[in-house]
Amino acid sequence: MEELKIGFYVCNCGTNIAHTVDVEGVKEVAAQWPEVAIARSYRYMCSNPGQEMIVNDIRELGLNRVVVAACSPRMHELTFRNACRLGGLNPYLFEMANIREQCSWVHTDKLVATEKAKALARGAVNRVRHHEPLDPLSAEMCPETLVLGGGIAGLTAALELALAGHPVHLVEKSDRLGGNIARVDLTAPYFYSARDLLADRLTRLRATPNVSVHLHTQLKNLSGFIGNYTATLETGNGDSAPRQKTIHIGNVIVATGYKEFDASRITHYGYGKLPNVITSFEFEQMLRSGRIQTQSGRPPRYVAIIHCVGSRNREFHSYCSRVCCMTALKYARELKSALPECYVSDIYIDMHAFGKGCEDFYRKSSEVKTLFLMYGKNEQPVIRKADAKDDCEMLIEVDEKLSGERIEIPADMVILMVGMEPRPDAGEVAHLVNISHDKDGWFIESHPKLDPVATTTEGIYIAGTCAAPKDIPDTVAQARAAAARILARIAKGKIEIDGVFAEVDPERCSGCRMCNELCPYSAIEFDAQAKRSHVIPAVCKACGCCVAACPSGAIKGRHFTDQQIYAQIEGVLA
Amino acid sequence: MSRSIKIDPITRLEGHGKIEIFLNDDGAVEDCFFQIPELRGFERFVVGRPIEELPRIVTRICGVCPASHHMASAKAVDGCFGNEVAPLAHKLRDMYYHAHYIHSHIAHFYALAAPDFVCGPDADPSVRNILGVVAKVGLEIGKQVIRARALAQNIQQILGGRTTHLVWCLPGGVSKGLTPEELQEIRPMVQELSSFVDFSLKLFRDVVLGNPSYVDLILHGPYTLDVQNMGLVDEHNAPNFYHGKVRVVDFQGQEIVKYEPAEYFEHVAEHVEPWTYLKFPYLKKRGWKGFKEGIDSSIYCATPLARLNVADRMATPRAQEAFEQMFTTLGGHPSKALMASHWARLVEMVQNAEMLQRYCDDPEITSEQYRVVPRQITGTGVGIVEAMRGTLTHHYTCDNNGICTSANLIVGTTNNNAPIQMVTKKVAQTLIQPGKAPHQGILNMIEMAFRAFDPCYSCATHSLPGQMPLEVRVYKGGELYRQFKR
Amino acid sequence: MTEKKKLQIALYWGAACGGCDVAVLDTNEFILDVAAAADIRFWPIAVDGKYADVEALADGELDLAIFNGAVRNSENQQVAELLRRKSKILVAFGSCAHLGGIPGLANLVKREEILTTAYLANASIQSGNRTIPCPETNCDGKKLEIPVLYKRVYRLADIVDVDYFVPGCPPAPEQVKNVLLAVVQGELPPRKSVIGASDRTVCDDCKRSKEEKKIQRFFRPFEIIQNPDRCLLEQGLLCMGSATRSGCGVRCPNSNQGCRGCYGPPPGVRDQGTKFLSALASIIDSKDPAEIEEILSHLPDFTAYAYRFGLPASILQRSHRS
Amino acid sequence: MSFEPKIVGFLCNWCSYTGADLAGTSRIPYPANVRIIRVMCSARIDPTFVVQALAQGADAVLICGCHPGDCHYSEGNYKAMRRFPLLKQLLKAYGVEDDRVRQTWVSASEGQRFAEIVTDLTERVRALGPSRIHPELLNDQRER
Repeated sequence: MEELKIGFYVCNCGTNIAHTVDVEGVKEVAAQWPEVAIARSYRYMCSNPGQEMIVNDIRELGLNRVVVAACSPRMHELTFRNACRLGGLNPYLFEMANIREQCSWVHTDKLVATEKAKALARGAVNRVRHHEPLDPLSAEMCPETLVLGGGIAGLTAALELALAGHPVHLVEKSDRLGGNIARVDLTAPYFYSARDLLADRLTRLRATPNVSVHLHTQLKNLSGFIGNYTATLETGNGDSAPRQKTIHIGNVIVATGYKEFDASRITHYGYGKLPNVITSFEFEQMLRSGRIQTQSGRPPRYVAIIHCVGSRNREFHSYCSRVCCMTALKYARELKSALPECYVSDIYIDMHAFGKGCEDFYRKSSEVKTLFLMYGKNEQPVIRKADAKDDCEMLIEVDEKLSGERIEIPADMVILMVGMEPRPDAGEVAHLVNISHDKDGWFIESHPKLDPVATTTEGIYIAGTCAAPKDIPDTVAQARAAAARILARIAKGKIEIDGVFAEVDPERCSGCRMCNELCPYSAIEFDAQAKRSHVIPAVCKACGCCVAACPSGAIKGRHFTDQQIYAQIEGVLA
Repeated sequence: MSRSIKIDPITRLEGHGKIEIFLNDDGAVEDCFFQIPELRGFERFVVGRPIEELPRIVTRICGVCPASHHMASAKAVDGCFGNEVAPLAHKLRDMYYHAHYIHSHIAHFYALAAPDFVCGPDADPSVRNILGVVAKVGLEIGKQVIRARALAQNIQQILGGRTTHLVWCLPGGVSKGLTPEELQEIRPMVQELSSFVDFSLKLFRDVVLGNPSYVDLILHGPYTLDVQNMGLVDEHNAPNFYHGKVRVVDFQGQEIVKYEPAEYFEHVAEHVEPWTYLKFPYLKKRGWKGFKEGIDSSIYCATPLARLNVADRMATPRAQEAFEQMFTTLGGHPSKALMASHWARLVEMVQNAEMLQRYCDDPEITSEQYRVVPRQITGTGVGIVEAMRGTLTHHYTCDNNGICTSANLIVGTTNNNAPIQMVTKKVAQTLIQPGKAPHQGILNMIEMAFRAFDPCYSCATHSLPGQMPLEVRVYKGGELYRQFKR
Repeated sequence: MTEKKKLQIALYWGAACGGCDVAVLDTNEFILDVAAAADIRFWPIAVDGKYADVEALADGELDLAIFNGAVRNSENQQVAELLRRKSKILVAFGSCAHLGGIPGLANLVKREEILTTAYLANASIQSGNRTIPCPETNCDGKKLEIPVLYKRVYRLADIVDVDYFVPGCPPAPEQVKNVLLAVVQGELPPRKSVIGASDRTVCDDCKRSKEEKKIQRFFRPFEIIQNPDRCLLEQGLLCMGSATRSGCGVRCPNSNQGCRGCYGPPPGVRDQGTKFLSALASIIDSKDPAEIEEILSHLPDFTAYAYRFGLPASILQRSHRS
Repeated sequence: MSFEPKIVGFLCNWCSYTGADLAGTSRIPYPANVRIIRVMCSARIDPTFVVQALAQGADAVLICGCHPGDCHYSEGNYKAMRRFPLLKQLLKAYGVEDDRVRQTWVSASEGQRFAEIVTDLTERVRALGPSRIHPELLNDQRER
């Protein structure tokens, strides 16, 4: 074992640290600790000269361990690891002591703060003695991709990948491709025909050789890790016994979409009881068939459109479904052009018209004769059957916000703008592909702002409305983004795996299988022949649960070893 | 001022035994103390443990008779669960216990007693041990002894899964049964053992009874005490080591009491002296009268001899023959000749061997009803078995969650603590006369007194070679002027 | 092995039960070879020889001293120190010397409680007794001494420097053979090693089937009839095999009883009890604090189980010799 | 001068350590008695760490992880949750007072809460005085 040469650096951080911690004092005491070859202080360790100081010392003094006492490692650990790398030292032979966020910024008494800073520094120095050089591993990347869901998102992503020349397995639960978009007539705000949008995708898809479409098919099992997944698909339309098939893939795009809110859950809208209360999707059907009429077959004279059915409501879903407002305006416009004599009233909470072209679309819609009525959240309008004397099917009572009056309006037809909600099987899917979902059931991205289509499981991506309600352009954008992420991975050929993970010492493992169930990523495999467990580094996220739980001390948590932590405990207490 | 003679260490169960002999100014024995200097506190630290764990804890009281503690404990625990026990379990436990007895008695007889008789009390100390015995009777027999003891251990291993510190007994039965295959393994061992027992008995007759001076030593000499006898008996007053009632008989053969285990504390109490950690049990109803002999003495022996003294007969035919022959030779039943305990052990072994054979032939023994799951916790239990070295009592109580709330143990050897005090003093007085200093012989004579009891603080002498280290230091005016040791 | 110069050996029995010596005896015929290869210079329970003789020896004159039993009183400590001085190699033999053993459970209570229970409180104590044995008594002018009972139980290593550790309660005879052979043939591993045991855990030698583990309910051994083929822990029965060095021959699980850890922690594990705790609690199948408490309520007295043989060896009870 | 306890805090990287950092960036003061050791997840905290800290002179130990349901590793904090009651049982048997070891959940946004927890713990342990495990072990052998 080579003799240790530790370089210790303490940062003033301007005055951020120096004003409460006697930085020089820390430096001097550290210089006395065994194996500390050099101890320095500097105004800003993270600045270029600060980093160069480390680089040079490594080169000139032959340091083989580096400790920086400064801000939080969450701030600059990577910065200094990089400095070590530049100096030719393995970045993991570095340790940081957090004497700013967790010391100088929260304490006022200089003596006390300095003592604590010394303790934290001693902990770091003790710990770094036991650090080991770690190098990233690499694994093969299988270029094939599994796409779950044959809606616009799935189709787009599949096409993107296939056109780039990589095999895609497109899995659709139902008997045909298209998903929800296949149920839509025209789209807001530009009145493109959804039918055309879809048709275009499907024809191009058929033209692409390396997409294999699996209808009536579901994912049954997924094992392995990024670049090396094995998926079991089950196909069966009910009338024949289901067939299972295993495929080898590198990545998965989850594009399982949404389901619309069940309007009958809001009883006072009378959906399912009053014949002419219909949902937006049923109205789309009428539009597609070109026949807008009531049950009795007469064209409606009064049509009311009610927004936020199941959305923005404490009883059902608190979130906004994002597409209903524009769709509602689209209906108003289509009604007016189909039945110019028809009175259309649009009953909304707020008009959400964000996004390209939507505000203009709103303005234009308000020009055609549409009566806009505003109701308050959780004060839904009430629909009742009209009496014989009234010359309409139903009457709707609304507490109108703008006028502040209780208004009663006639209606022959009521269109409920049902919101989006996660599919009932979202939970199962999440479990199958080992990702998580939020309280509403939408799949969670690895970072809501900076990493929207990735998930916490490497190689699993989410696109479209399975992650949250969104319109077609956003959905398509996400589908392409996910595809792009995967293409980049495939282009790299190999995948790099961080050197920090848990490893089982086969000489110590006794096959008790205590750890097997514990890993949230199923990174631990049991070899029944050898009677030993082992960790798949690429799947391991280094949480260390199995390390703490292994009763025979056979599992080592790289960079968080027992030895390192015990040394730190001793250090901070000494 | 009084001078003192120290014999230290003698040997031990819990720590060394130590004898302090105090002489008055004319050199006569003024007083004599036998001290046990260690205590481990089992009675306290089992409190708070789940009651079913106790049989697996108390075995560590003694590693030489762990099964005695395990069985007594198991029975006490059964009591805490309303004594709901699979009948087969009792048979299996008893079967195990007979094997345990044989292993222990063989070791004691050959490693401890035999040297005195086979080599002779006056033989050179350096050869007065098991190796000496082997040298005299031949290496072949020596190996046979080791083999026989190993067989007895194997039988326990097969039955209970372990020899030392078994973990076999659970409330309501035992944790594993005996398979037909295992039984087939055991059968030949049992046969071999019973012929070895016969051989041992013959050896004793030839070597010991064949030699008048030994017979004289047994019958006379200082090795007799006028104290009472205690032992466990079955419904026919035959010795039973695992199960039965405790019978107390005075040295003239009159039954003093015969009680159920649960009644033990009406009949036995323990006296405490400040100079030894070992307590002195006595017959409670008679009260503590000090270390006094006599027909009304409250002190009793619980030794192999005592067990046969309280028995009217043996439980098996060949043992019965041996029993009759022994007491005829001893000049009647009961006997006060402490040294006869060595013989009594052999008689007991005959019964052990015959009982083992009986169980082997019992068609039920390999059935699978070896445990029932108890349905209730009743909270108190007393378990009494005959440890090789005396009646062993475990008394537990537990709360309704089955957590131990108290434990009282009267360990086999403890019963004999008072008699040992007395015989030690007696021997010292006989041998240390005013004027002339004690001679070498005192060491062995005292040692032989001990061996008669095979006190459990000497049970560990069941390892080779069989001598206890003894030393006598004689002081005059505080000055050491002579010392003997070997 | 009789060719070599005879080994000079001493054996001593501290706060122990004698089972360790029986384990030596259980090597059967092998014991005769040992007797042939070694001079047993001190074995109070067996052979001629006394403290005085040991004191008379030159320091290091003994080749090997085997100490079994824990250190409970002043006498144990004196002899431990004496043997350490006189012997080249000192072996802590058996669970008590190695870890404190079952007598170490006494460390859960105060010495005073032990004395009170044994001499004043118990059911069969002579009524009205006020006497408790004490180190020094004066019996009308005669001074009588007995060793001082310490406040707590110590491992041998807490008292003196130990060269090797032989685990087990008692050590398995086969292992005893191996150890004695290693000594006689001078084939010992580096000092401070545990000898006569494996580096894996009991599970490695246990024949029972093992699956992924999730515990919904714990059972006390009397509550169910054990399945002889399946991992005891998976049946909800406490078994410490996974946190215990192997070498015993799986004695207890083979008797349908959970392992109690007498062989001590495997290499690299600092504290057998807390390590087992960590593993055991992790596989409890619940995410609800109340339910977890409920499941644990079927597991009374966990501490005395997790440290059945090693309380004095636990991190919180190791005496820090400086 | 009054007794100042030494407290070792084991904090998970994603929620609690970040929460502690937030207390810093928000300049929320708290007593300097706690020394924080970072682990990736509260599930990494082997109860042995806790007893080791106590044995090496810590007067108290604080364990913090993400709130149940929010674990970065989805379920790690549940493992910590399962171990804790058993650990408490064990420490009780050793006579370690209840207040000396605390496990609680601190999210990345709860800087204020973290400061309050440390303040409260420090005050309670000040009141308890130094942990007694240590001296007890030392002065016994010579005890007569």
